[in-house]
Amino acid sequence: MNELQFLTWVRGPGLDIALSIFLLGVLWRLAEIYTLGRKADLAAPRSRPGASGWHTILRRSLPPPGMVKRSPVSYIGGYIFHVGLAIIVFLFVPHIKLIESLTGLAWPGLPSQVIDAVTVVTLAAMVVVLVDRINKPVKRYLSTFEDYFTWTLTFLPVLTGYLAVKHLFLPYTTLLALHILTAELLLIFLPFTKLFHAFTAWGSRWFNGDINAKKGVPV
Amino acid sequence: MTASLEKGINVLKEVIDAPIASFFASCVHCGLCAEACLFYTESGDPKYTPIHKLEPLRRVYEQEYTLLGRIKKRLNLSRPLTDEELGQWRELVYDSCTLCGRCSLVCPVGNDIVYMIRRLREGMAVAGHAPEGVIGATKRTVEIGSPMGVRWPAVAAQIKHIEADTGLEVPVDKEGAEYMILLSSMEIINFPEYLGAIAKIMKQAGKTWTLCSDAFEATNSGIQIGVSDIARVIVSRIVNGAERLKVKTVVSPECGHAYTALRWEGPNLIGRPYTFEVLHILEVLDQFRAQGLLKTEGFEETRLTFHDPCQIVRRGGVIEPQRNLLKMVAKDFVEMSDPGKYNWCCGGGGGVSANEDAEALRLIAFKRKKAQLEETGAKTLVTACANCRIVLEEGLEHYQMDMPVVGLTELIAEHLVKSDTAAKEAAAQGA
Amino acid sequence: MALDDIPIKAEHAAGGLTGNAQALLGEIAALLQRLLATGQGGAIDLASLPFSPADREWLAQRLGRGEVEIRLMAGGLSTFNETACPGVWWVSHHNEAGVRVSELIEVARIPELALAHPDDVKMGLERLNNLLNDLN
Amino acid sequence: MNRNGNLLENLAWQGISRRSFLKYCATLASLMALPPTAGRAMAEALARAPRPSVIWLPFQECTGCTESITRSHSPSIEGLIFDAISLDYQETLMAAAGHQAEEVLHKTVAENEGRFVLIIDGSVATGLDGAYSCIAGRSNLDLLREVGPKAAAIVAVGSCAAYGGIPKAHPNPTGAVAVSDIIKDKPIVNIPGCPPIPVVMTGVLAHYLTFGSLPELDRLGRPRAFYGETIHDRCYRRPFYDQGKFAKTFDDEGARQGWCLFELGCKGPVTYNACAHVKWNDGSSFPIQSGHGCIGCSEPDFWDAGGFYKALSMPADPLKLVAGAAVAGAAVGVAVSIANRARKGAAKAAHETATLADLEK
Repeated sequence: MNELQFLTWVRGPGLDIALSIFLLGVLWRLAEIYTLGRKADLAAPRSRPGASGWHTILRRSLPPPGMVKRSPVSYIGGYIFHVGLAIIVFLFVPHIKLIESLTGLAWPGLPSQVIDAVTVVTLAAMVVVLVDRINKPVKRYLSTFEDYFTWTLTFLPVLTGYLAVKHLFLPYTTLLALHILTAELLLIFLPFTKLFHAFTAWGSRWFNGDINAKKGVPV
Repeated sequence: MTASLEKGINVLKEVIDAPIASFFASCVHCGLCAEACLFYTESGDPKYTPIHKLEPLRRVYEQEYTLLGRIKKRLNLSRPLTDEELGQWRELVYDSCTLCGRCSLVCPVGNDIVYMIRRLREGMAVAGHAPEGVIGATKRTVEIGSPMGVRWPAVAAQIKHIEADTGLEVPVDKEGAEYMILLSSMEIINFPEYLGAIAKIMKQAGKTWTLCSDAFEATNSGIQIGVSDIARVIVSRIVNGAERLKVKTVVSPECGHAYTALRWEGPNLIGRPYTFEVLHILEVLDQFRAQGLLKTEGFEETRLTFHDPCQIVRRGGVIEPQRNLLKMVAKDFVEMSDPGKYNWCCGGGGGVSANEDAEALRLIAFKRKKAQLEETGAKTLVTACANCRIVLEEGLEHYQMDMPVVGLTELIAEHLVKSDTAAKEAAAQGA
Repeated sequence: MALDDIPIKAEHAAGGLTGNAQALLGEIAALLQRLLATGQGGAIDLASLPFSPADREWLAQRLGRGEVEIRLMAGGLSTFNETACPGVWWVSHHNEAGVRVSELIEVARIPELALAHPDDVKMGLERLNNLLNDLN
Repeated sequence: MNRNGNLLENLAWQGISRRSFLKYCATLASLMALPPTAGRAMAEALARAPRPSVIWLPFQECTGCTESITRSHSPSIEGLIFDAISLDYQETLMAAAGHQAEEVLHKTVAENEGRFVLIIDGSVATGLDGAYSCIAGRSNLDLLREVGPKAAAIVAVGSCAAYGGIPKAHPNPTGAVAVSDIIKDKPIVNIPGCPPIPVVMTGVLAHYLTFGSLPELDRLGRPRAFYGETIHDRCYRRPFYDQGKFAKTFDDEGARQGWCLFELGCKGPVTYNACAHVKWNDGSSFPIQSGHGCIGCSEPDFWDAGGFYKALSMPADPLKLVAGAAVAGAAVGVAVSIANRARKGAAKAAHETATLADLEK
């Protein structure tokens, strides 16, 4: 298989397989998780402005007081790489084009110099959070194979995408194919690893907010 | 005795619900919950990371309620939970967790960790892995009526003293009273001033109230040990008493988990909403204040600070009343760092204070409160939970800090205007 | 219809500087120094590196115009324009159709192509001698 | 034409001056990414070069490559390079035909064994023993197997000879393959493109004549000088790509403004060729400049690379499995959900009200 055939495969059957597994996994996992049900809370609720599941979905995106100081790398590194990933994935024009071809939805993208800069920063932030995971006793203690595996799954598409755009180490065609392949691996594993938090974090925040909103505590 | 691993796992299978599934699916092992937990921050030992304390529950969830987990179990790729492992987790689930819920407030993916710990305890307890001290307290509550073994005659004796001291009546089993007052056995033994304070305040407010001779104890060890079936038995006494006396409002005393048990868990334990309202005493006092029924005179001159009891504030939603009330009687009230819903636990909630195994760790964890107190420069510490109060006093003594700990209700009672002045004022208002 | 009538106007990206033009200035300076020291100059092919129209404009402006302009008509027009830095020549080769086929910066006292080759000088001499002979 | 004299004398005889030739060599050197000063060396070497014999064999081809070569710069200064060689066999161009032509071929091969340059355009049909494409009753495959090993070097001109090209496109009924799939032990230069740029070919020949060797090749056997960079890298519309300005249709404002054609399926980013800077038709334009995206014709299997008008980041094929997967995912979800509820129900049914006795073993 030459590189253009490799590229055509990952753009064709590979993408089909990856998206299928992704979609299958997401629907399966969402059903598995959210159909477990929960008991209605019979206690008379107390209401307080700002206390609701929806408020918590938004509020949890901001660090609670004092926490940034306690764990600066988690917050700053975490923000940078999450925001960076969102920018790269959703505001790089070729990606928008892909989403448009799959869903019909499109929006304006950012200049590629901006995407380049964001990518470098994102990669750096990801390396920093990895080092933090290895260095920090709590994170090291909690970490399993899955944590390092999912880090790699997330890091590789960003790295290969950057190398492809910058024509480093390998021919562009090969790198583009590797980029798409690694992104497909990410899609395949996302529903079955902690990466699924991309979907469930919103539900978790809502539950937490809702449970505590009944007590009138804006969490 | 009949505790068993099977019972424990069966109970865990019962309590796992959609929120728990969502929480486990969302955890990214970021470790931020550790930074919110005083057992980790003060000991530096990563095993106290809150989410790690839930490992047994997570494994049951994965093996029972996820397809991949069940396949892994079938293929022997994952080990079933053993009794021994559950035993090892006792220290993490009971000794080093006060159910304070601070971790639930910082988790960036939104996991309500304390919600899960409370449910993990259901399984741990019936598997026979609750700490001895907490089992003892639970037994005494069910068999005698109070975790500290206090029976009605002891209360009756207190009532006599108080009536003699204050010249006020302490009504008992008075049907149709507006408020039914509950006590915690800690108050009956250590802080009898509380009941006197209630008598004075009710008198001034002109409200009818009563004690209930077969439901005077508000505390509920069933909640702390984590067995809903037992908690239901205990809370039913109060519900039955309140319904028998047809009171409008049941007042939870200065005790944190009693409030959680009665206010938030109770209706769910008995499976129906209450026919009465439940308020914390601070809420009642704040209502009186707002209605002008609570009149105080004079001010505390020394610098005061307030310790927010977790179950009343973060886990209970009573946040402003204590501040409104303190302003009535304190000239120099300073907030601790991280006040209100972000407060740090005293280190003795959730059954930890009844658990001798946890004592050493609890004193280490107290370093957080010590630092907070030193930072305020306060001379007196006010709180609104008898359990916090005992734990704080022990901690202060251990670290040789000279600082009196006062209950907020008593503090208010001390500053009530004397009855004749009150009468004058009332007359003046009438004119 | 002339090419210019087609309504496609390529606007050039704002700025559009790649930074290569600036790097070239340093290289030209090095070549000039070598020319002074050893008599041997050199050339830089502007087509061989990523060079935007803006880069070209930038470089041309910085180098400026000197006193000498040489036009060579050989298989199309070639121009050798001395820049404001004597010894640095801006060389453009066009084909017969007038399309620019290459562009160089040459560092030399006189551009190589402008010099007459000894063989060609010989031919010139021959031609002159023939002329003289014819006249005699 | 005096084919035996010195090249420069020949040129002078045609009214082409030394300076014209030097200028041409300088341009050629520049195109081949040789140092600008190499032009002079090249000119000197070319002037003295021996005249190697060249045989041009057409296989499964469309003659587009020949058309392209013969349409190089007027008045064909490249053509003069051909004056430097002895093009002994080229079916389309040669005057001889039939048996005469065949004789020339075999005579040239025999007389120049190990010294001639073999140029091939078109792919090699291997199906039915090569019967899909024959010359004079012999299959291309057979001819290549005979002549190939006797050449000094082989130049595979066009994507068909280099990679199999359009004949090899799915489903490849003739079993078309590249020259390099048949001949393994000769130096082969691939000059892909459909057709390739004329000057690339003359450049390779000039290099061979000047230095007596083939130019530096990349992994795919292409001269690095011409195929070292992608169309995208050297495209004058690249700044628009970087700014995120794209034509969305062939007649929108973006197209009129000359914005990037990526979204219209341009394969410039994955196509290694010199079109964007060498250009076509005497350097006047190239496809993107005339408003159409690059179709990647100089890349292996470009015909099967997912469609000319699909952006590179778009799926190459229609997604066939996704809908089924969604249904399967929902089905698994429902099944797991039912099983979970049953399990939880069973656990609840098995609940024994906990008493104090259940707190201890």
